[in-house]
Amino acid sequence: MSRPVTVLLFAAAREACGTGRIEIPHREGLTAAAVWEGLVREKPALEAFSRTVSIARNHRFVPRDAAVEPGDELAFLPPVSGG
Amino acid sequence: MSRPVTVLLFAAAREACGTGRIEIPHREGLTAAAVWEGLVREKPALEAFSRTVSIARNHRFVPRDAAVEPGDELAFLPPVSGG
Amino acid sequence: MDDFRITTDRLEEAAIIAGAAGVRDGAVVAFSGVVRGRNLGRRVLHLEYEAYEAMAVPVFERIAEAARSRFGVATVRIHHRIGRVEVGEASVVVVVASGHRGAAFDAARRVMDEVKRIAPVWKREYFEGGDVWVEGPKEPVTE
Amino acid sequence: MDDFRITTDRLEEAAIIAGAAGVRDGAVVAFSGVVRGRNLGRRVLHLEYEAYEAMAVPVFERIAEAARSRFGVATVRIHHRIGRVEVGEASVVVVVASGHRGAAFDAARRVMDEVKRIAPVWKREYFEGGDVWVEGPKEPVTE
Repeated sequence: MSRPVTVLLFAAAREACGTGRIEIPHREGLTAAAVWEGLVREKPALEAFSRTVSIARNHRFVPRDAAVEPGDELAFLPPVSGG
Repeated sequence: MSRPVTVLLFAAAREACGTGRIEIPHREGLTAAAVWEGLVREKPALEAFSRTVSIARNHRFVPRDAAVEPGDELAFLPPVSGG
Repeated sequence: MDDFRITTDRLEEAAIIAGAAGVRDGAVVAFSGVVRGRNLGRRVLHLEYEAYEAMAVPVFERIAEAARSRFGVATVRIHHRIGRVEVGEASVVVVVASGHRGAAFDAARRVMDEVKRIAPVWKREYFEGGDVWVEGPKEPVTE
Repeated sequence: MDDFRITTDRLEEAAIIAGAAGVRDGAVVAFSGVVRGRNLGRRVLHLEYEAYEAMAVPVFERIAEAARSRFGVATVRIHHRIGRVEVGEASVVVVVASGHRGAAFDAARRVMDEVKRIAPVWKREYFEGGDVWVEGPKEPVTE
């Protein structure tokens, strides 16, 4: 059995989701976009972030169609506002 | 009798002159250029600065033909190198 | 020596500047981002910063490396504070040391622009009458 | 509050930065000019700075005022050290505080360019094997 995918959410997206960390099972052909769509189905409040969220896979920004591997850390980042 | 003019020299120009401060009598129609020419006649080593020296009258940069008034502080500044 | 940090401690510019300049460096530029007491016409009470810490430090490293190769600067340090930050306190300090000042200014500015564009850090503003997550550029980052 | 100084004391960036940012300022840029240990291929032992003190402070004030009206920055501080300055020590520190970072960077850079162009300060470099007055731009200043 392959290792799960760790999903992280931050700031306003974390609040909209109600949690900042979820483990989901990996499946063949999984993409970042598919993970996000699954989250939105569970928590419709996340839909507000769909157009603006950035995605990081193992601490690097990736496009939405990026493949997700077993054991990956996949983070959904609302528009950053550091500084 | 009118007040004298205080002439200041700095850095390499001060060393070439052998002193950093001279008082000279004021005369009608005196200009900064005329003061400098008088200094060069006294201390020919100053000639090396003639093309590059900047002139300040009472703490403000002035052109060479600036008039000099009694009591003025007239400074001859070799190329600055602060910072 | 470079140095990248996410910290809940107060940022001390002097400590972050100290030792940044090597024997060939004649210029040190330090930028401090300070919490303003007024924003959008509101009186700000304090800010609360959150970071994706495991990613923020590698992002700082990549920002620094890009600035180093583009501007030829010697040293880049980025310290970002998280947690509660009071008005007048620094939330971020960037220090760049270089042989000459042009590159140091260019690099410090670029580093700070990049920190704001891509560092995984968020702030919540507490003002008189409410609080709100501040959102930066709305375009998703893909690089 | 602006602050302009010629001093034989060691320059402490933290002290010069402290209090520069007012309640509306979100950006502080501090530039330090540091004595390099190598210059023109020579090993530098130390520098010796001389200033026309009575003129230098008014020149700093005029440089700051020009930067304030051009870039709209709030605070400008310029401290220049004179006397003997060791390798690795700061000879000049410029601090600018402003609402936003673009103006602070632009103004700090401009102030530093102007200090080097027109401030009545000179340095003598003591290197292995001799010493020499360093000369800046050869064009006389008339403004």
